[in-house]
Amino acid sequence: AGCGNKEAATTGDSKEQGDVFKVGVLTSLSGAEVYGGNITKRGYDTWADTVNQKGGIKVGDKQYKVQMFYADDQSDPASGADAVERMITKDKVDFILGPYTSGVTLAAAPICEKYKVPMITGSAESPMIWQQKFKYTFGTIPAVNLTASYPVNTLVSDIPGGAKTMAILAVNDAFSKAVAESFKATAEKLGVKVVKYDIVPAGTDFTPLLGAIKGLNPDVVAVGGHEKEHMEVIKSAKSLGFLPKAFLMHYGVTNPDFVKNLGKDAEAVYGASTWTSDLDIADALFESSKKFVETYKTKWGDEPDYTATGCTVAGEVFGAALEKLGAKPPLSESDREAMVTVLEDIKVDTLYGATSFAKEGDNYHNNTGLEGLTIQIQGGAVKIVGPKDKKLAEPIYPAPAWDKR
Amino acid sequence: MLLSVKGLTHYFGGLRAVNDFNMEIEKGIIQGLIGPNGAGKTTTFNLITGMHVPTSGEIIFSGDNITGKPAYHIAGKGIARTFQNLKLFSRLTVRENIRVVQNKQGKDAAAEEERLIKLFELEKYAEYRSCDLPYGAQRRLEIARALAIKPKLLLLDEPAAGMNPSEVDNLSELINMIIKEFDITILLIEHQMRMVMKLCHKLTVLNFGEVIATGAPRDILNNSGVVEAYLGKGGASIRGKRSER
Amino acid sequence: MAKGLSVKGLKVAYGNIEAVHGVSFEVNEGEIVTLIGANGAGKSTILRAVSGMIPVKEGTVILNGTEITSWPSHQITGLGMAHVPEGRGIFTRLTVLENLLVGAFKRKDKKEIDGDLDYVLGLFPRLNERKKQLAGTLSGGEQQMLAVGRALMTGADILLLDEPSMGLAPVLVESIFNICIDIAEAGKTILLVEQNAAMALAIADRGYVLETGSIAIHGDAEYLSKHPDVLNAYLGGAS
Amino acid sequence: MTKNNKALVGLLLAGIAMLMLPLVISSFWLRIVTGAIMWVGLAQSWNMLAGYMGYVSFGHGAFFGIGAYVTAILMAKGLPFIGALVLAALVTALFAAIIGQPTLRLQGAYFAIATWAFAEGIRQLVLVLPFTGGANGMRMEAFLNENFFYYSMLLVSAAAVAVTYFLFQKAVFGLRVRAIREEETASQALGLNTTAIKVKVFALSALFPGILGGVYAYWITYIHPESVLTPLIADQMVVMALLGGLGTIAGPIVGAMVLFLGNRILWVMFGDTSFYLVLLGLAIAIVILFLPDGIVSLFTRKKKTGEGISKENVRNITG
Amino acid sequence: MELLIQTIINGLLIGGIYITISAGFTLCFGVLHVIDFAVGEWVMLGAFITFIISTSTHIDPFLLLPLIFVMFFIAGYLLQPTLQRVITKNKSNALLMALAFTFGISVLFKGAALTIWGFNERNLVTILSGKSISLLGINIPSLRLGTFVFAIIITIVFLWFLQKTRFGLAVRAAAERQDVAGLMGIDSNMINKVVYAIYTGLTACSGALIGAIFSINTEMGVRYTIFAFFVVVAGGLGSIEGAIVAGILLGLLNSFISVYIGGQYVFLVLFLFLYLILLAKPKGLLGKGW
Ligand SMILES: Nc1ncnc2c1ncn2[C@@H]1O[C@H](COP(=O)(O)OP(=O)(O)OP(=O)(O)O)[C@@H](O)[C@H]1O
Ligand SMILES: Nc1ncnc2c1ncn2[C@@H]1O[C@H](COP(=O)(O)OP(=O)(O)OP(=O)(O)O)[C@@H](O)[C@H]1O
Ligand SMILES: CC(C)C[C@H](N)C(=O)O
Ligand SMILES: [Mg+2]
Ligand SMILES: [Mg+2]
Repeated sequence: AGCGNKEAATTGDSKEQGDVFKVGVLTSLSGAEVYGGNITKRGYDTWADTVNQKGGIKVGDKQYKVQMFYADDQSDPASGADAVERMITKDKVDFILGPYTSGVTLAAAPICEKYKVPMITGSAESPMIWQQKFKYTFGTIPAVNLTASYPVNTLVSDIPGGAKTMAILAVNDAFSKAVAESFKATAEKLGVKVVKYDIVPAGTDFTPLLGAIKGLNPDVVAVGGHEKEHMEVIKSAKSLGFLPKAFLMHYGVTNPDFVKNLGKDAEAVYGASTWTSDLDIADALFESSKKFVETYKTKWGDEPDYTATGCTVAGEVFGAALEKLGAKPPLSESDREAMVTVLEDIKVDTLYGATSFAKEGDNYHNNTGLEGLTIQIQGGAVKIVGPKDKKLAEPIYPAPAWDKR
Repeated sequence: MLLSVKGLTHYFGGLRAVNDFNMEIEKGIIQGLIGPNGAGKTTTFNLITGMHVPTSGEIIFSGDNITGKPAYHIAGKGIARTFQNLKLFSRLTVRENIRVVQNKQGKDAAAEEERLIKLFELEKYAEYRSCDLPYGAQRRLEIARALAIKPKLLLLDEPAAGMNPSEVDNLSELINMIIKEFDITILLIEHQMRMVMKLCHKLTVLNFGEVIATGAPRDILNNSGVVEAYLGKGGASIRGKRSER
Repeated sequence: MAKGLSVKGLKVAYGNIEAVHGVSFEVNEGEIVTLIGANGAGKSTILRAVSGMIPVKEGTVILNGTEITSWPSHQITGLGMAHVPEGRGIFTRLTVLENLLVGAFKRKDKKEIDGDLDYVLGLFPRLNERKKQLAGTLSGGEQQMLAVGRALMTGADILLLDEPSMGLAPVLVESIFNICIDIAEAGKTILLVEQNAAMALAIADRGYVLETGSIAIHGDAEYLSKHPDVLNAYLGGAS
Repeated sequence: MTKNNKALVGLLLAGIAMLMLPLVISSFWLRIVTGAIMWVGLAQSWNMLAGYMGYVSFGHGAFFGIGAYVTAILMAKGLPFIGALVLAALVTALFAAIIGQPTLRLQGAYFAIATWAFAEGIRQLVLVLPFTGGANGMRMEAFLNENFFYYSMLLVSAAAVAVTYFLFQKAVFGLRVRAIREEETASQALGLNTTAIKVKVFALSALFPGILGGVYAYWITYIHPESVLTPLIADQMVVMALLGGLGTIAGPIVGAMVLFLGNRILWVMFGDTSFYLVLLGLAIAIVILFLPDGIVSLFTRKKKTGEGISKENVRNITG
Repeated sequence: MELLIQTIINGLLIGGIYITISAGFTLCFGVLHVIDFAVGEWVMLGAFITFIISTSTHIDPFLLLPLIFVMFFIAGYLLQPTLQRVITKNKSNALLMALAFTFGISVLFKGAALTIWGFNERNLVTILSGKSISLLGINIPSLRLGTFVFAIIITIVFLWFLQKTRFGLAVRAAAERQDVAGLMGIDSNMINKVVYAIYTGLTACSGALIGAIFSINTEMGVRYTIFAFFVVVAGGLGSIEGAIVAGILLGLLNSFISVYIGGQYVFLVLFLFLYLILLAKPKGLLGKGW
């Protein structure tokens, strides 16, 4: 590693060429998306450390450890492209664990095409990525438009006397907007009246908007955004003395910081996810998702959310593909090409659930094996409350008053 | 008439700085504009050159009505000026200060540039940045720069301020020479009577924005109103500390 | 030497260029001393160095027995020195009245400040009319009055005046010089830089003639005003 | 004269070296250098306006973004790259001329913030317009030829530098621009149509960023408001030009190279931590603290002591 | 009707937040003439330090404000001479170079905060958090009201200090010409340090309040830099009265656009507005800026 890249903590001493799989990790370690960038990094590191602890990825009769190479995309697509180029040409990585944001993914993917290096992102979830049909890019998290419909379904159809009206707010970024669009489409399909729909630029103060929404008195206030905006919406609403029957959000609610910072105010907030730490799913590497949660928690102090887990699973999928492929490091160009075929056909049962990638259509190379989950914060924890056949707790609706928690 | 100003009035907010000002300037002479501090002399210059738009009144230059026209347009018509608080292009050299305002470039312009530098005794500073020149040289440069646009009318705002009597005399000679060499007309604001008397063919006296006298320098010198408002008793009134001892 | 200003071997440079090359002079208490010289001779530079506006390269400046060489100007002011700088240096965004009050910043004697204010506004009725006007919109001459008035407000014992008559109408030039005499008679000390050398020498006790950064001639005012070189170079010949 | 010849030979050699570069460095470093060269062009364009005319713009990132978006939109409509780029360049410059007219009446910090406000306005507009892809941005068919982009960026940035040199340093036009910087009222009073000159300079200083934005879009293949319309672009132009030396031709070149390559080198070395930001920020602050006239003053100053200081010398160098 | 009043109140209170960030900033500009690029980072640091002290001592952030002010006052007082060195060392572009210097400082602060405190979101809880005063169906969020009061108090104190006190007069004189101010006995170096220190102290306090109202993270600076610039410039650089007017106007605009035009356009309209204000009022809304 000529450029002074640090190895993952438990990589051990296997440094010789051909002894290890070199893995490039591209994510946002500075800039606007530093939060999620670090969450993804934790997910990837959890995989690498565990694999290495277990002796490595098994290829044929030998085990190969993985060596991680990190590059910060500075939350900027151009820097992301530079970073991929660097990891591929200088560090000679065998494959890449993809970026946190969809924007960087879109700029990095062409470079992967150019060098024929496969990339799996454990986090990017803009549907736009999959419409581009990049041959070498895969994703373990289903695109938002596939997951956001679940909680709306739960709120409207599963709960007796469910929601009739909904106000939708979102931040104008690719991810959050897609969430809002999906909320809206599902709601309208189910006959819910959308009383307000507003996609606001990042950095907006939500108070005036919530003041207006309060007057409309909707059953549900649905928000597309990130942990920061979600926190602000709750704080604003509370300070206006406003409480709809339910708050619905997407990514960010499952983020430990959400509950940690809001405490009781976070109670009863709905969210969408594909995975929670409550699930108990068998896994080859960690034995079970419960064990994974434990490992993660001892390592980082927080519970993993579905993004971190998606990232760990991205690593597992690569591992599974390599075992199947049976190619030794370093991977040749034809190995890598073959790997794409393996990935396209792969079906692995991971701690995330059944994972497989679409071979065609608008979700090309996205993980379509998974179903969405409706989650709700109950007693400070993320509980699965829908869909019916998967729920582990009863949904609370309407939410208890601010001062009755 | 090269320039005629009719009923010029200008207000700054509620303050009337120039009031129904009338003046005519014949071609080829040096006309003086004098008056107490704050009388409105500089303001008049600003109005003529288009830096302010007058509240009312008319300015006719060479038969054109230039009232309210943009400054660069008026300069193009042939009116150049200097400023009471020097406004040189500080970080440009002396040579560049002249070159930059010449409207045609080329051999002739280069020759003209040389000539101005020589005439104004700026040779040894030619490559200096203008802000590094001694004050007197800066004053000369301002005049040279104004001449570089080949004006028909040159407005000088206190060109001799901060000069000692010998320097004032030198400058007076220079201005006398300019009027011959360049075929122009000059309107001069100056408080140094030594220069005014030496140069001006005609004087206009301003007080509180209004003309209080106009005529030949000699007559003005004896006008009691002007003496009281502006001239005072001359050095004679100074008690002279030294002689008292 | 007890009271007054004494400068020895003063050298001042702008960057690498030395503008004043070892100048010595003194101004005794109650004296008016004038510094004359052509444009660019270094007069203003000397005043700036004395009052701490620019650093001294070499030499000493002693005020009332205290060495103040290269002190920051606000400390020098505290010892009772005021400087009307070249180019007036009025505070354009303050009103006329505020400018005058800034002059009295260091003073605590409220009553006397009021007295001085009346005095200054009486000296320059124009300023009295324009008390509330922003100083930046004053005419050139009005600004000059303000600069002198502000220096008077400092209540300093020693004044450095850099061309106080510049840009003033003849009638006001007279009053400025008369004011100088009044001040000196009140026991204060004046170092006067003037282009109007004839008038300056008329009111001064002594004078120094500066040529390109060095003192060429010095002596009492009468001597200088008759000195042929001075006559020729600074008084415009025999006038 | 010999000095001039030496400089010319030096320039020629540097030029040849630049042309040969792709043969000798790795594709990764070629990418980095391509980025650095792009920033040279951007910083130099900003320098035309701020360094020579004294108008500090915080909104020049907008022109980069406009160039990028127009190129992307036209290419999506089926135009070939070159055609789209030419049109984008024209649109950007025209746009700048129109917006410049009123904006350039403002002075100092007000101008700076007005340009910034207008740039932010553009970003917000792109977010809501129907044909820009909004927050999703736009993706273009990838053309993965590193050399092509290297030479394109080199060409455009070299043109920006050449224009600065010939128009702003050598021609009377440049003198007039500098006269405006020094004394705008006096320039007017002496016959310069300052409004016309200012608008021309503004349009010119927007033209190159517009073109560079277009090339960038095609190079990176994906643009969105956060990448091509972020205020950070203008901020970096400003800091690069100032770091190198404002109002000089070498300043923005050196500043852009140092800051961009410095960022990338620190990033390569400390890329997995945010610590590189600490070093980067510290480096910027320290350079400015000790070289307040920019990095190029380091070289001019050396020259001065070497030749002994006469009054003239000092003036020539700083002038 | 209720909505209208609620919208006005929300707007005024947002205005209060903006004024808190800008009051010190505009004073700093008015005296030092430097645009401090790191203004957002002072906000961020203030928020973080308050969070850390408040969570470890369990003292309410409001009670910590004096301490925060003092801490950051000292920090600014110590940093200013370095900034001053940049200003005085450079001849032709001093203020621009100072700006670039503060850009470096802002990168440094951001990097340091990220390295030390990591990327997590924080939430600062105060005694007023989540509370509101309700009157005839209108809700006034207490925390925001507290911030508004804070903003009004500091701006009034500033105005009084600058316009009515001897020292304030000295500050205004030094703001214009430090050399001549020196001749009047004014120690402008000291004034510079004190003004900068007041600015950093106040801005840090505003960070504590903002952190309580919104949330705290290392990237939060950028968002507030934007508002600080907006208010300070629209109000007229260096004009405190202007900042009050601009802050309130910005807050009201923000609130009204959100409610009556659509949140989607909030910044588009705001920036357009700022641009038009500048074209119409080139020295700020009250025409009193530098
Ligand atoms: N922008 C302005 N706002 C308000 N008043 C102004 C403005 N400019 C000038 N004045 C006032 O208008 C009057 C005329 O000023 P002007 O500069 O024309 O005087 P002047 O005759 O040139 O005096 P001086 O001989 O002292 O230079 C003065 O009383 C001045 O205070
Ligand atoms: N800020 C400065 N930077 C560089 N050189 C300067 C500066 N100020 C003055 N000089 C130079 O120092 C020398 C002395 O200037 P100074 O202003 O002291 O002269 P002066 O005697 O006051 O002249 P004047 O009668 O014009 O006021 C001159 O050569 C001048 O060019
Ligand atoms: C939450 C987002 C900023 C990240 C998201 N996973 C994406 O697709 O970009
Ligand atoms: Mg005048
Ligand atoms: Mg002088």
